[in-house]
Amino acid sequence: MKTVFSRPQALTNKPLHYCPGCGHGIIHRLVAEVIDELGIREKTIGTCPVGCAVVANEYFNVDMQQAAHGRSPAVATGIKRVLPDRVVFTYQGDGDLASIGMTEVVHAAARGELITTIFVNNAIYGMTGGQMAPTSLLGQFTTTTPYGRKKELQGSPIRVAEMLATLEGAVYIARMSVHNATHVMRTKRAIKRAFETQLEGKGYSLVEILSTCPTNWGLSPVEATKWLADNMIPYYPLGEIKVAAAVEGIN
Amino acid sequence: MKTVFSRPQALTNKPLHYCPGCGHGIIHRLVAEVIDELGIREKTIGTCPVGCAVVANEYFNVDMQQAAHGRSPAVATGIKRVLPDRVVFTYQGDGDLASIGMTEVVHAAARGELITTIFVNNAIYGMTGGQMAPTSLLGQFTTTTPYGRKKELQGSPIRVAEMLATLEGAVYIARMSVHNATHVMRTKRAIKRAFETQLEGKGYSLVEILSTCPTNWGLSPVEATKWLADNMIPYYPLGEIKVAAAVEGIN
Amino acid sequence: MVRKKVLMKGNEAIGEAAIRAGCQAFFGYPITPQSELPEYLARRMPEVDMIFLQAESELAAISMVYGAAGAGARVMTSSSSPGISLKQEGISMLAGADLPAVIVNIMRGGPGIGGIQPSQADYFQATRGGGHGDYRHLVLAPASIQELADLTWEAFALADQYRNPVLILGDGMLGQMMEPVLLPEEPPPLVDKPWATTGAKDREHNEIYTLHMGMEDLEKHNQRLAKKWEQIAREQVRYDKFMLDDAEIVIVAFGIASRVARRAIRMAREVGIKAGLLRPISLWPFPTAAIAEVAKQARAFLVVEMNLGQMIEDVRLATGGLVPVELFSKITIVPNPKEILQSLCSLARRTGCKIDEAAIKEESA
Amino acid sequence: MVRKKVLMKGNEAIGEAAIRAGCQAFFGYPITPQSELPEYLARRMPEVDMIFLQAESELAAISMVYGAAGAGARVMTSSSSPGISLKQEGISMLAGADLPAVIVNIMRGGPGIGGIQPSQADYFQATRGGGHGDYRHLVLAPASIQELADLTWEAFALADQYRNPVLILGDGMLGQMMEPVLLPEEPPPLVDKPWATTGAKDREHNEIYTLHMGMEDLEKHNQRLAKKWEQIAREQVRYDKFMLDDAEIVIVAFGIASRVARRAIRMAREVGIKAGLLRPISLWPFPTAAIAEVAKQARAFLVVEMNLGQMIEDVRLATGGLVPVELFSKITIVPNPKEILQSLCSLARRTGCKIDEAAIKEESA
Amino acid sequence: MDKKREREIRTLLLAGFGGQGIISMGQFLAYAGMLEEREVCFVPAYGPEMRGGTANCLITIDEQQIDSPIFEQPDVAVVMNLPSFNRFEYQVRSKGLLLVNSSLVNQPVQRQDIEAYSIPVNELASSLGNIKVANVVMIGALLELTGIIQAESIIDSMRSTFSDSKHNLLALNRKALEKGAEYVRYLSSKQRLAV
Amino acid sequence: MDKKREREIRTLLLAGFGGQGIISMGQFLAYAGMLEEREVCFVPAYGPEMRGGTANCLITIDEQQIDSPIFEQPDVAVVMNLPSFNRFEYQVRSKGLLLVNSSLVNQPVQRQDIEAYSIPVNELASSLGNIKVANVVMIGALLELTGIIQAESIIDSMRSTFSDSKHNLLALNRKALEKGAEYVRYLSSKQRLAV
Amino acid sequence: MVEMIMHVELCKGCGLCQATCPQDLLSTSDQVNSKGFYPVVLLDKAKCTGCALCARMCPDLVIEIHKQTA
Amino acid sequence: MVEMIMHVELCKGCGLCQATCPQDLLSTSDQVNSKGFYPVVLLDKAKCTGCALCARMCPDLVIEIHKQTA
Ligand SMILES: Cc1ncc(C[n+]2csc(CCOP(=O)(O)OP(=O)(O)O)c2C)c(N)n1
Ligand SMILES: Cc1ncc(C[n+]2csc(CCOP(=O)(O)OP(=O)(O)O)c2C)c(N)n1
Ligand code: SF4
Ligand code: SF4
Ligand code: SF4
Ligand code: SF4
Ligand code: SF4
Ligand code: SF4
Ligand SMILES: [Mg+2]
Ligand SMILES: [Mg+2]
Repeated sequence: MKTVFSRPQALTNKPLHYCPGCGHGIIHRLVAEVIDELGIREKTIGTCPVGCAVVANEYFNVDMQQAAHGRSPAVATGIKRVLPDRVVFTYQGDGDLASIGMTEVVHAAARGELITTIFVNNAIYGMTGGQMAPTSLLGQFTTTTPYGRKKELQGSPIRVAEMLATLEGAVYIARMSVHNATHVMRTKRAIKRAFETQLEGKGYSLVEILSTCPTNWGLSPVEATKWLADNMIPYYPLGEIKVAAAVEGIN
Repeated sequence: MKTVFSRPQALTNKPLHYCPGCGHGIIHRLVAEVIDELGIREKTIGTCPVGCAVVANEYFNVDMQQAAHGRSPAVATGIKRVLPDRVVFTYQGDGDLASIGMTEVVHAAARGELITTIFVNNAIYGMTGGQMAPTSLLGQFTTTTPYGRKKELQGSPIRVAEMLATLEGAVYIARMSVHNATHVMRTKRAIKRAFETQLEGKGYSLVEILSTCPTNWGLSPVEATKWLADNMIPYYPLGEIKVAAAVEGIN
Repeated sequence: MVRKKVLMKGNEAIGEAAIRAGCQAFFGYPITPQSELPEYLARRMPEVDMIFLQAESELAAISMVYGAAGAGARVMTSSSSPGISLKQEGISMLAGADLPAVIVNIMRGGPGIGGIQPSQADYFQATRGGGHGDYRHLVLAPASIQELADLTWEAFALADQYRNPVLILGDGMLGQMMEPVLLPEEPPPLVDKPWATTGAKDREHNEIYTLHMGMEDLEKHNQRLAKKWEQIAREQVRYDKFMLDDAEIVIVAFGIASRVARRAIRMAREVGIKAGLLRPISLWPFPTAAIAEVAKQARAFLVVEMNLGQMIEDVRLATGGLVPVELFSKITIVPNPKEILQSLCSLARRTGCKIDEAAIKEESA
Repeated sequence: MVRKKVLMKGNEAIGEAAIRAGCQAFFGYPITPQSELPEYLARRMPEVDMIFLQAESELAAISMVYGAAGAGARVMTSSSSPGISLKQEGISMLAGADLPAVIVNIMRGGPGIGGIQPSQADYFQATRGGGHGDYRHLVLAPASIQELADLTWEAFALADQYRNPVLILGDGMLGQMMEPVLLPEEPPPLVDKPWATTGAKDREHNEIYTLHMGMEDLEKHNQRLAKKWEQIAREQVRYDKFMLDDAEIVIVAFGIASRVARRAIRMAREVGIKAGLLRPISLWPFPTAAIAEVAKQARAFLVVEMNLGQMIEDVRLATGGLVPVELFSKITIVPNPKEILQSLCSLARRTGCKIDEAAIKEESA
Repeated sequence: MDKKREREIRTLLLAGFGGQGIISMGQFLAYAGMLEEREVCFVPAYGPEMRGGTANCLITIDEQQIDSPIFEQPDVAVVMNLPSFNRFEYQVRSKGLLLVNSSLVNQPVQRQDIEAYSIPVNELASSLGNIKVANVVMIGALLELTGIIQAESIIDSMRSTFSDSKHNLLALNRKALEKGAEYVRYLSSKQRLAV
Repeated sequence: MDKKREREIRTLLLAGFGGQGIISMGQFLAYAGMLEEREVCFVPAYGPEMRGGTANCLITIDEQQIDSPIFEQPDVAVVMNLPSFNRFEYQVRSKGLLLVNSSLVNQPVQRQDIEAYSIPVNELASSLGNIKVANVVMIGALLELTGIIQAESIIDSMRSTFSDSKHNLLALNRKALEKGAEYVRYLSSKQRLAV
Repeated sequence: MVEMIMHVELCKGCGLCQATCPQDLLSTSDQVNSKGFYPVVLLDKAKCTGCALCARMCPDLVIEIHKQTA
Repeated sequence: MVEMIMHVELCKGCGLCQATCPQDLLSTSDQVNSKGFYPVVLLDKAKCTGCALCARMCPDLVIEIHKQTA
């Protein structure tokens, strides 16, 4: 018998608490699969965001630290600087990374910190019940944009990947999506490349992943994947946004 | 007698405390001249950074607020939102804006906040005695990079103008310099355009100004202008980095 | 029009009371268990042509408050414990710049991320100033939704009156629970703000600042602020008494804990214990004199708080060693009246207070 | 090799002592009057193959400390008052996650931007926890450069011993002044950190966390932490006595203020006043018992602090109303021995302490 | 109906899972109490455990000022699903009242010192053509058994809180209240009362 | 020289403007005191007022543990420029000592209750070929007048703190110390002592 | 031969697998699991190609797939 | 005719004006001002074109320039 698909080693057996159909579950699994495939489970340390994934420490079967809201890149920097031969990643939501934690991610990227960020962009604050995120789309209804997000009042959503790509220290920046199986597989390849970028000491790497929050979007999980494809992808183009020359050889 | 050049109305009579040859003095004057020329002295409100310009409230003859370190764009947002018909500007150093205050400037820009930022990039922390700024150049000696700034340790300097230009709400972004009289005049034109962008309600505007800190660079004022031209300009290209379509008509 | 009671959630009552107090702008960042407040205002502020803005962080929110307050607006922010920690530098700035603003802390359990259950563990932070430097701000601790609304309204008035930030301190349960409330109608009178940065038209330019370079300048500035705080301390002490007239044991408790304490006191009275409650409404200024007065007659104090014992220091400072002051502490669990009753019984026995042991037996039978 | 004294600036002595205490990483952000500390370490840490990193802010610095501490390193950060306010959420995180770390606050005047003159106005913040939730950390207050070095060294040992943050609290003058110092040589013994996140090799994965979802979980967690802090409070009280044996008036002062107080006491002795000094070295835990003991014999206390009166609360809590406790307060000015002497004289007269009025006359003649 | 117990009923606990209308059931009761000029207090359990999990809330309705908004042993517990039944059966105070949604709970009540009623509210609601009013059916039963609130006050509270577009639902809700009341009248005519 | 006063000298204030070597003058004194196994304490005035403005520092040298690192009325004040002279002339304690850099201060000392010396240290230093050692010349004068520290200890302190490349400057500094001492010896042979 | 193991107790009935299966082989059970969700079921084992697309979309690691090695 | 007013008390002697003047008309005084700086002086009034480049570079608003209207 050959195992085609099973629970990765880098996840614990704990059932996930995420809502039905939530993208976090898929993304957790992808990160764990990559860790398994690279054989780095025993030398990987991750950070949890404040957000729905705050208890990711219970799911990832690697050493984990919960960071204060938005500070994951700084926490990861602290870890990586004292343990330079370990693999360090941050797992962050769009509120965590693009709102309160913007300074930290920009500076980790600018420093070319040898860490990898998994950035889950679900265009909303999931954990706190559906408030606007910096990545919420224009017109999107959230509990803090009850009349729809308006450019004049709340400004336009931030394209994090493109913004960070302007920094020299950020050498691998990709935007992927988990709304269907094909893109799930692409996302996994990007995550792998990001970790490899770190393993080869090239610089900072980040994969932005468009993900669903069926609960706070008020949609069924299947509708949510469609909403993502129809609304998010046009504003957030997918692909490898930046592959610095140094990284091009990898993979 | 026609006055060719005299102290602008928008400056008080208080002598500036800046070190001999410091760029802050020139930039203060330019901002004041623009305020005078636009006839907006009585409806302009500015914010002081924490940095050498912390007491700019004593120099600008307009209403001023001292903001906490890095928070000027948020303070300015607070002012502008409650007084939408006033002209609001922030005056910030590179430590203030690009280090501790990165989140606030990115978000003010992303929101397209109708404020103008005068961003004084002197590649160093002036007030605190010459520590590294996020904009310090590779190889630059500062009190916290006594062996020279190294890419592997401290990362590469951040090009703030280019980074912010990726944001939709930022509609006028320029980088200028005050190392010689020609550029001083160009800088003034850019500052004026930035204020006009605000006056016409187009969006967020920012002028990054390369400036000197003779004291902490350990150079004479004249040497400092040369150092700026030789070292900073090659890394920080001058010009109007972004003029959104909406702004193109202006001036 | 007859004013009618409405049933409201605590967080929403704060929001509506703020609007009726003439709040012109709200800047905040979501956090459980107070997100209903920004959410409510996100809906309501545009309806009344006022500003609601979700800030990028608590640091930004408090700085927006600073800017708007400096520009003369009535302004508010809210958060819960970790978010309030992030606002400490900003609160110190507001206090140092004599700026009026209303800050709401709907506390949850800590330290760190902690949890989202109700707690009162930010008492020290609120009353001693978690930020740097000497500064004080009013701390108002409501115990019902009605009081939440009333004190929110008053907070705006007090902030303007003294040019000082005012903190509303509630816990997660107060934020989430619903009670009938009669909402305020008229805003507190507007006060002149000639110091505000509104544009230097027909006057000298105004400056809002907290830097005082010279040693003597800063000293003088601090002494002036100290005078203001002394005045507030004289004028704004608030507290409530319950069954204190003949009380041998005095419970001191605020907020939600005081509600449970009232219940425990009624139960205690049924078993012959003369218990009463002194409920501080202003935590700063603390009702020190009132407690000192009560201490003359009481045999013992029981401080009931949802933390490891913080307000107890203020009670001890007020009683000055006259009578034993004991602690009943839960940290992130709203205490149970029965447990408090047990503590009261034990304390009554140990301090020779009246107690009807027969009734207790009967009760537990 | 004979250990030799060197003349060092306070800020640099902290840096060198940290290196000798085996500090593996420093993360900080510049701020006057402590920037010489990061600057010193920027030079020295690379020489000893250790990490110096200038963080993008105080928030980032304390979070880097959290990460590195969680990964098992001996780690330090430093700042001055406004920057320490910004670290409050992070300090609460460290305490909640049982992480050892050393934090230095070289205080300046506040509130807000304030000034850069020395001050002791962050006493409340330091001892009560400016951050949210119940937590405690050791607060060590040196009064000389030698003690600055010694206590820095010890701070690392204590942080590891208790898995708790330790704060060194000094003022701007201590940071800037120079005195001879004998530097520590050997680092405190390394302790095992099986909980550290170093990679889950040959063991279960480790987790550093502060979220405790369930109400009971969080309560239990807090109770466990409380036990630890009670233990520290029992084991780590430090203070110094000066001319206390026959003292009728006891000055309580810490840090630089205590140095000036000593001088005032010598002057007071010359005019027949039996004055003495109790100098808390650990501000938390506070030497409550020692002060209570002294209070039995003293006629009056004078608390000398460079703030509006903060430590005085702890002194009053310790003396429990037994004797008058008065305040001598400067906020951002190091007090002058003569002024303190005047306060001592006045207090002595009012409390019927011995005083040689003739000598005073002579002195002022 | 025991008039003495009626006076004693101040505290109610409602529990079930999210989506069963537990919170709105509680809010209608509190609102109606307010309309009757009584003192009321409503406390939801909040937090992450709400997500897809159980929902419950506490209501106090009293003639005098309400002290503690929480209580450990409610006078009445209404349990709308099995986990709630398991969790709360033993919390009701002795001689208190337990209402069980027997459509989802098929276990017998063990306690002998309380009064318990099993009411198949899902089926009863379905019989009205809308399973969503199962919670209202339960309120109807509760009011009939305790008299704590007038049914009409519940309708008034709905009128005050429903948006205009939902006002046409008032008739259905009135029927649901009546259905619940009717069922317990039928029950009490036949069911053993375990007091 | 009055031996009694010598023993009484514990506290020194040095003042001038930035660039005159005020701070290093103070540090050499403190360092030398340490080498002589005395208790020493050095306090710089810091902050923005330093920028281009005045620089000053306080030094205490004592046989016993030093209490207060600051003091209001120094036993000795050394003023290197006019603003410092104006600011500090009246701070020196009665019967204390005031050393004035007469190269930059051309005002007469008003106080009669102190001992004052005017020393043209800039010219004296120039005569050695290096105006930068004006501060060291002043130390020389100070040591000669007070005996508070051995001149050789100052040289030792320089040896310990100078980088290797600057060790060749030690001879010049020794000469500067001697120059200052010589000048006050010459002065005291002729100048009125206003004690 | 494809062997599919369904950890039904983990299934939240989100339907993402179902929407993904190219063979349309997945359906929802009419029996709730212990968490109160209607878990997914494989309708026709024989038709399953073992492509694992369903598993890749599943956020809850419900689906495990093994193949008989030829 | 160009009239140049020098607010010498504001001058910090930084030399930026001097380095800028296309006519090389500016020099440093040998007398310190009250702040201790050696202020700038205009050497040859007649040659000054009033181009104001010096003033534009001056950080301290020392230089004021007026021109005789023709
Ligand atoms: C300092 C602080 N501020 C705010 C919060 C409240 N909070 C918790 S999660 C969150 C945002 C979560 O959104 P996101 O990062 O997008 O993650 P998601 O839940 O969507 O995965 C916020 C604001 C907090 N816990 N701490
Ligand atoms: C919260 C806080 N952190 C740090 C400081 C110390 N500080 C004052 S100014 C400054 C940086 C100034 O550099 P920059 O913004 O580049 O301005 P410049 O002085 O160069 O014009 C710093 C870190 C402070 N005052 N407050
Ligand atoms: S709230 Fe949204 S992001 Fe959070 S677990 Fe549920 S679906 Fe996922
Ligand atoms: S330190 Fe630098 S930036 Fe600050 S005033 Fe002096 S020259 Fe200007
Ligand atoms: S493995 Fe492929 S064919 Fe089989 S059920 Fe899953 S998606 Fe369908
Ligand atoms: S995707 Fe997973 S959780 Fe969702 S229905 Fe399918 S098996 Fe169940
Ligand atoms: S105005 Fe022009 S020509 Fe005249 S001095 Fe200035 S720079 Fe020279
Ligand atoms: S530029 Fe201004 S300050 Fe500098 S030397 Fe010329 S006049 Fe003086
Ligand atoms: Mg999100
Ligand atoms: Mg700078």
